[in-house]
Amino acid sequence: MDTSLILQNVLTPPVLFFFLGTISVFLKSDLEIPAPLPKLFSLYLLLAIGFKGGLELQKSGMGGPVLPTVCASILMSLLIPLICFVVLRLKLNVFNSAAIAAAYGSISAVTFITAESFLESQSIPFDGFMVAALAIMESPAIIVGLLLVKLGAPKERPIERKMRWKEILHESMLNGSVYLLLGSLLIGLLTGAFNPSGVAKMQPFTGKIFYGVECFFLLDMGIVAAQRLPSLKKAGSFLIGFAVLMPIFNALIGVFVARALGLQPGNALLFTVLCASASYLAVPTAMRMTVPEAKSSYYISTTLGVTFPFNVVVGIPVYMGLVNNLIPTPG
Amino acid sequence: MDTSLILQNVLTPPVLFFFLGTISVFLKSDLEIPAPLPKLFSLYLLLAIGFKGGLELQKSGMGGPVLPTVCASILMSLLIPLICFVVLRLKLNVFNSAAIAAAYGSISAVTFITAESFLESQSIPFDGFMVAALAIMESPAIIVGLLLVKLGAPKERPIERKMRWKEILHESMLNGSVYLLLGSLLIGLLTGAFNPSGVAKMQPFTGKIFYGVECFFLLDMGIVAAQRLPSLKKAGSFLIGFAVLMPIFNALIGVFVARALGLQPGNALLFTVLCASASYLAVPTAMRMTVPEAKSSYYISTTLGVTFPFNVVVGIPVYMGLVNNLIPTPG
Amino acid sequence: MDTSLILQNVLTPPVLFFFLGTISVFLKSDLEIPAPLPKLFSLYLLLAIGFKGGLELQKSGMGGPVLPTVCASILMSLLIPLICFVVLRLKLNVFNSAAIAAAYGSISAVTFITAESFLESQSIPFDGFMVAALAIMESPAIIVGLLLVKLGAPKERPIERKMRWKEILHESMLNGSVYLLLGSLLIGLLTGAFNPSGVAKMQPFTGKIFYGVECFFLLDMGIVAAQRLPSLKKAGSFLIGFAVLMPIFNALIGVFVARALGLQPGNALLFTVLCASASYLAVPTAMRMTVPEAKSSYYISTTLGVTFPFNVVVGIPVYMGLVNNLIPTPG
Amino acid sequence: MKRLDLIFSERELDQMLKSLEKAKVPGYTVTKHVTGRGPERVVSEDMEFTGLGANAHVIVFCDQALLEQIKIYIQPLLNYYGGVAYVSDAEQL
Amino acid sequence: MKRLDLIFSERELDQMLKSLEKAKVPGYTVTKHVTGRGPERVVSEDMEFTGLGANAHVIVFCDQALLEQIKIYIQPLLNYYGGVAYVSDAEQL
Amino acid sequence: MKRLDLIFSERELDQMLKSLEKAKVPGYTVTKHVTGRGPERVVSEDMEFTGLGANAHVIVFCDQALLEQIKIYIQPLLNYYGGVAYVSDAEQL
Ligand SMILES: Nc1ncnc2c1ncn2[C@@H]1O[C@H](COP(=O)(O)O)[C@@H](O)[C@H]1O
Ligand SMILES: Nc1ncnc2c1ncn2[C@@H]1O[C@H](COP(=O)(O)O)[C@@H](O)[C@H]1O
Ligand SMILES: Nc1ncnc2c1ncn2[C@@H]1O[C@H](COP(=O)(O)O)[C@@H](O)[C@H]1O
Ligand code: NA
Ligand code: NA
Ligand code: NA
Repeated sequence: MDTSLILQNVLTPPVLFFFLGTISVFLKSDLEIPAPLPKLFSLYLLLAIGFKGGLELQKSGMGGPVLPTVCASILMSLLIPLICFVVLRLKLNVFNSAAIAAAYGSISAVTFITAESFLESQSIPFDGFMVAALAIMESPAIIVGLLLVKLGAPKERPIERKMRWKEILHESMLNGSVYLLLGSLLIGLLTGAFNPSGVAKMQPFTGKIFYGVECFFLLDMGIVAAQRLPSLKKAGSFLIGFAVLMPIFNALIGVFVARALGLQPGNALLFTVLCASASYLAVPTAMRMTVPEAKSSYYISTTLGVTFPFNVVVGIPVYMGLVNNLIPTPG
Repeated sequence: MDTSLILQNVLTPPVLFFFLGTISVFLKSDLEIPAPLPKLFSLYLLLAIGFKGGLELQKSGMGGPVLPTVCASILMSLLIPLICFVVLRLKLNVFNSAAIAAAYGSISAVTFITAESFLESQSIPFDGFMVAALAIMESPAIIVGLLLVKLGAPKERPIERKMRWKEILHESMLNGSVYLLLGSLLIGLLTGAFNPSGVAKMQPFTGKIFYGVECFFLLDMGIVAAQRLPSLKKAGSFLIGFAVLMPIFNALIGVFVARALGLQPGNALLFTVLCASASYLAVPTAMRMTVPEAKSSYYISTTLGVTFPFNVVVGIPVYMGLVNNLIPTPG
Repeated sequence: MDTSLILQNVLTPPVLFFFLGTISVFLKSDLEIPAPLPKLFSLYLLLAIGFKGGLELQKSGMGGPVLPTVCASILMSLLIPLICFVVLRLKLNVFNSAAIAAAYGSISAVTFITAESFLESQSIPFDGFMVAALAIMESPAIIVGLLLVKLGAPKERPIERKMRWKEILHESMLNGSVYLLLGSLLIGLLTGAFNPSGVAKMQPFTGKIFYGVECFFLLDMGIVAAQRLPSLKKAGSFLIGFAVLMPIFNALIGVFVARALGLQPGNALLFTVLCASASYLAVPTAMRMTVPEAKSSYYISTTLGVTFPFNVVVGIPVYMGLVNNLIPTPG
Repeated sequence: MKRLDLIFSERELDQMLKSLEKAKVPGYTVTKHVTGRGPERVVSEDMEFTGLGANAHVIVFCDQALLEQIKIYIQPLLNYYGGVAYVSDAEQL
Repeated sequence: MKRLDLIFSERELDQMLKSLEKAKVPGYTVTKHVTGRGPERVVSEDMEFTGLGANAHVIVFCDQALLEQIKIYIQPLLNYYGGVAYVSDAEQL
Repeated sequence: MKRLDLIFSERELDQMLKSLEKAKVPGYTVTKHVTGRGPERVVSEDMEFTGLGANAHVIVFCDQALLEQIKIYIQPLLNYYGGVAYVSDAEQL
């Protein structure tokens, strides 16, 4: 493991602000970013990465590695929850297992952004089309999760709780954050194609101040993540272990798939991070609606309280090390 | 009608984000921009257009077309509510007619901004002093509306509801959004005159990120406008028709006045848009205080649910077509 | 007194927006910046000045005037509350006197920022390390204030209200705004040292849009300050006089200390402003927790309702005049 | 003792509080940004957007005797602008 | 008259209001962003962050007779998703 | 059953909730950002600005028997920092 990479990652403003947030909770400072300010930041970040991704996608087109990568992304977001489910069933009931599995099959946009910032600070190039993979990986895992409930616990549910497919598709595809990301992607695409002057005028907002807002948001993420720790203790050591080891395992699969796809190192890292990250925005809302039997504290504490901090601080540089070691650099 | 202009308008980021918001409501996505974030955007936009308008006004001075345009603006904001009132009285009582008439006599700052963005994307020049017309057209219609109530329904009101003139002037001139716009205009003027270094330092905030915030706000406007539709159905087809045809009629008057004033095409469009747009910020608050008999769902649904979307999507390019056809280009 | 300096100060955007806010209250406009938007601005400003200060500190190092200035700052924040306490005891009880004294010993970050903007508009250079003095002066006065209560009213407090030192240190050092400022300072230092590319990427957020956000925030400060006036009347003329004269007196001490330290005019002004300003963010929260006997309306109305406006509008240019007259310019 | 619950548009909050002060209430508690539906009006969150404001919910704990007094002061406001007022029993803990 | 206090997750607010409308309540008042703890769940402010939303507190003033009707419509929702419902006496001012 | 309404400064919310937990309440509901006036203090929205925070309104539905217990735990807090506590009747729907 490349400890110098970890150190370099830790010394970037986003990660430092994340620590600042975490430490404030441990020291019982009353630093607080009151609602709905975190929502402002997360809406902004989704809008901005979507828009920028759309622009890049418009530039790059759908040729080259784009289509294979997107297909592989979908496959991964179907496969990972199945693996997670099998592991989780060792200790948890069907409902909790399915909900957590869905969260790990889906992705975390903020982890993705932090990985992009890491790549930039390392001057490693990456492609904008990876945002399409990000957008496309949000939903499928939700459907897998619900299928798992349907198949795994057919008798335990009273009749009125029968799945309504329309509702499920709705929750998975039209969740606010999925919708905003996809919509902004599309707008970016259209603007790039038809309104170049609009692109330049958006740039100060979606481009220039992005990094600062990211830092501000990570400050809040640090606070929120640290606040989840008490309910983690209740969840027990099995889940804590799961929340650290599963991302590493998923990342490993991710690296090999990235290698098979022939992705450049930067894109390979982003793909790996998508596999390793877990959703705490889109999935919890979908699960609350469709699997209310699952304990929300389980899937929120693992994803937000353990996996997110782990990925942002240690995971990203470690995965970079994996990419560097396992993928032969071209030329 | 120039459909290519409409298409070009539709493919700009502000209008695309507006659609994104509207569609989210139709698809029942749970995308939401929670209060008070929309307030943040609207305060920002008012502050920024005021400040920039003040700077421009300071540069241009009060000579040339400035004074005649401002005078014509005041006249229009007195005339339009009278015409609207006559039309509305065909179906509605005095209170509702007066309140809606006041809204259509006043203006919508966001429609104005979108028109400016449209002009910029078409590379058509326009002058900053039009912001003065914007600011000055907010209030007079409110007073006309209240006069109409006073004259039209003298006996229907119990004694304690008698108009207090002080209150009315207060509501019309010191409404938060009117006040902020006028105040920022004045600050822009003073800064431009006495503190040039302050101008440069404000520019990244009031200038650079403006377009992005506008898009963000239009996303919310799309949501809010679409949410008004159910209460529109209750309002009935007369009001829906009014909310589409009246702006066109007002725009027509506006174009001819602009022609008489000898305005350049860009300024002519902005003037026309001011005539065609209707207020959903300043006027509703004033009407709620002074004409509580009027149904707020009427004047909010028509202005916000129909006229605003119509103007932003179809109206602006159509009015541009009118300007191009009806005003002979100089030279 | 240099009235032209006062005029130049008054005609900068931050001060003009402050006036706009104040006047809106007097005219009873319903302009409102709803919670938690002011919190957003204040968090942003603290984060940004901390980060920028850290960068500058990293560049300048701890040599030259840095260490003496920091030491003098600590001394001033211990000395000033003692003087204030003696004056306040003439009319007020121990609890109120101690709480107000603590507020005047501590500092106001927004006053500091406004002074920086004033210096920039006058093209007078100043050093980033002064932010370290700002950060370091927030807390000591809180401890002095609590000591004064402990010593001054040992018998008036029931046993259960005995001071818990841990709690006091906690309140003084880990107050949200103190923590954010210090933390951002540290992050700025680390980023400057280890991640130069991060510095450039933060710049649009922490640097470029700063001035505009400052103006927006001062608009709100104007509203809040003016709203405090009614409760000021209850506080009486002694406190109003104190809130104007004490800052001037503290500024005078400050100028002489700055002269003794051999500070350049810009830094001298900032040091003086730190001495003259009073805290309305960190201190009130600490006092509410530890001296609930003190009337919060006293220490909020004086600092926010009188001293802050006085410093921002009149104080800063007057102190600049003092600096110019009392400190011999080098060379 | 009694508990009085008042719900009405935020835009009249200042006037209502002034009336309560005139009636010499011992105290009150205000929750803003409250939405709802009455017999005539729907107050939704986008009202805040247009500046109309949502509803305010005011609670007053006071003696039975004061209720009559309060009623005199606030009834005209409720009649003119709309809003509801309900009373329940309460006692200090 | 009666006062009904309903507290449940914001995510079910729309469904709950629809049920109340079906029961023909004369009106209701909604406070959002409310947090709390029940026998099983803690609803904290960071729930809003994840999009789950906090709790909503709905108050309905209505006649005793309507309560049975309301109960029929909302009990399934409370059972499925959780939440509490309490009734007290109230009278119009 | 009983309904307990507690209103006090947000800054003591954590302490208050801990005390309620010690008294083993079955649940509670919290509304923050509430303003008001008591016999001594006015709590306005600009309090939030200075970081003091506004008031919190805590509702507890519980059995009569628990009230004595709750009182023991929270009375010292109310005495030291201020705040009010009122009890009314309530029954489950
Ligand atoms: N029966 C009711 N129960 C609860 N809240 C009500 C009721 N009727 C009216 N309200 C509230 O009072 C506000 C104003 O009522 P109104 O002026 O009658 O529309 C409504 O927006 C509701 O928030
Ligand atoms: N005994 C109680 N007193 C006050 N509020 C309660 C009580 N029990 C539950 N609640 C509220 O109802 C919400 C949902 O309850 P539950 O579904 O049982 O977790 C909780 O988050 C609390 O806000
Ligand atoms: N009589 C009352 N009715 C309603 N709320 C009250 C009453 N008295 C006090 N309060 C609330 O309790 C808070 C704290 O009260 P106090 O500590 O007495 O100032 C006040 O800010 C009000 O929100
Ligand atoms: Na994943
Ligand atoms: Na108009
Ligand atoms: Na000071």
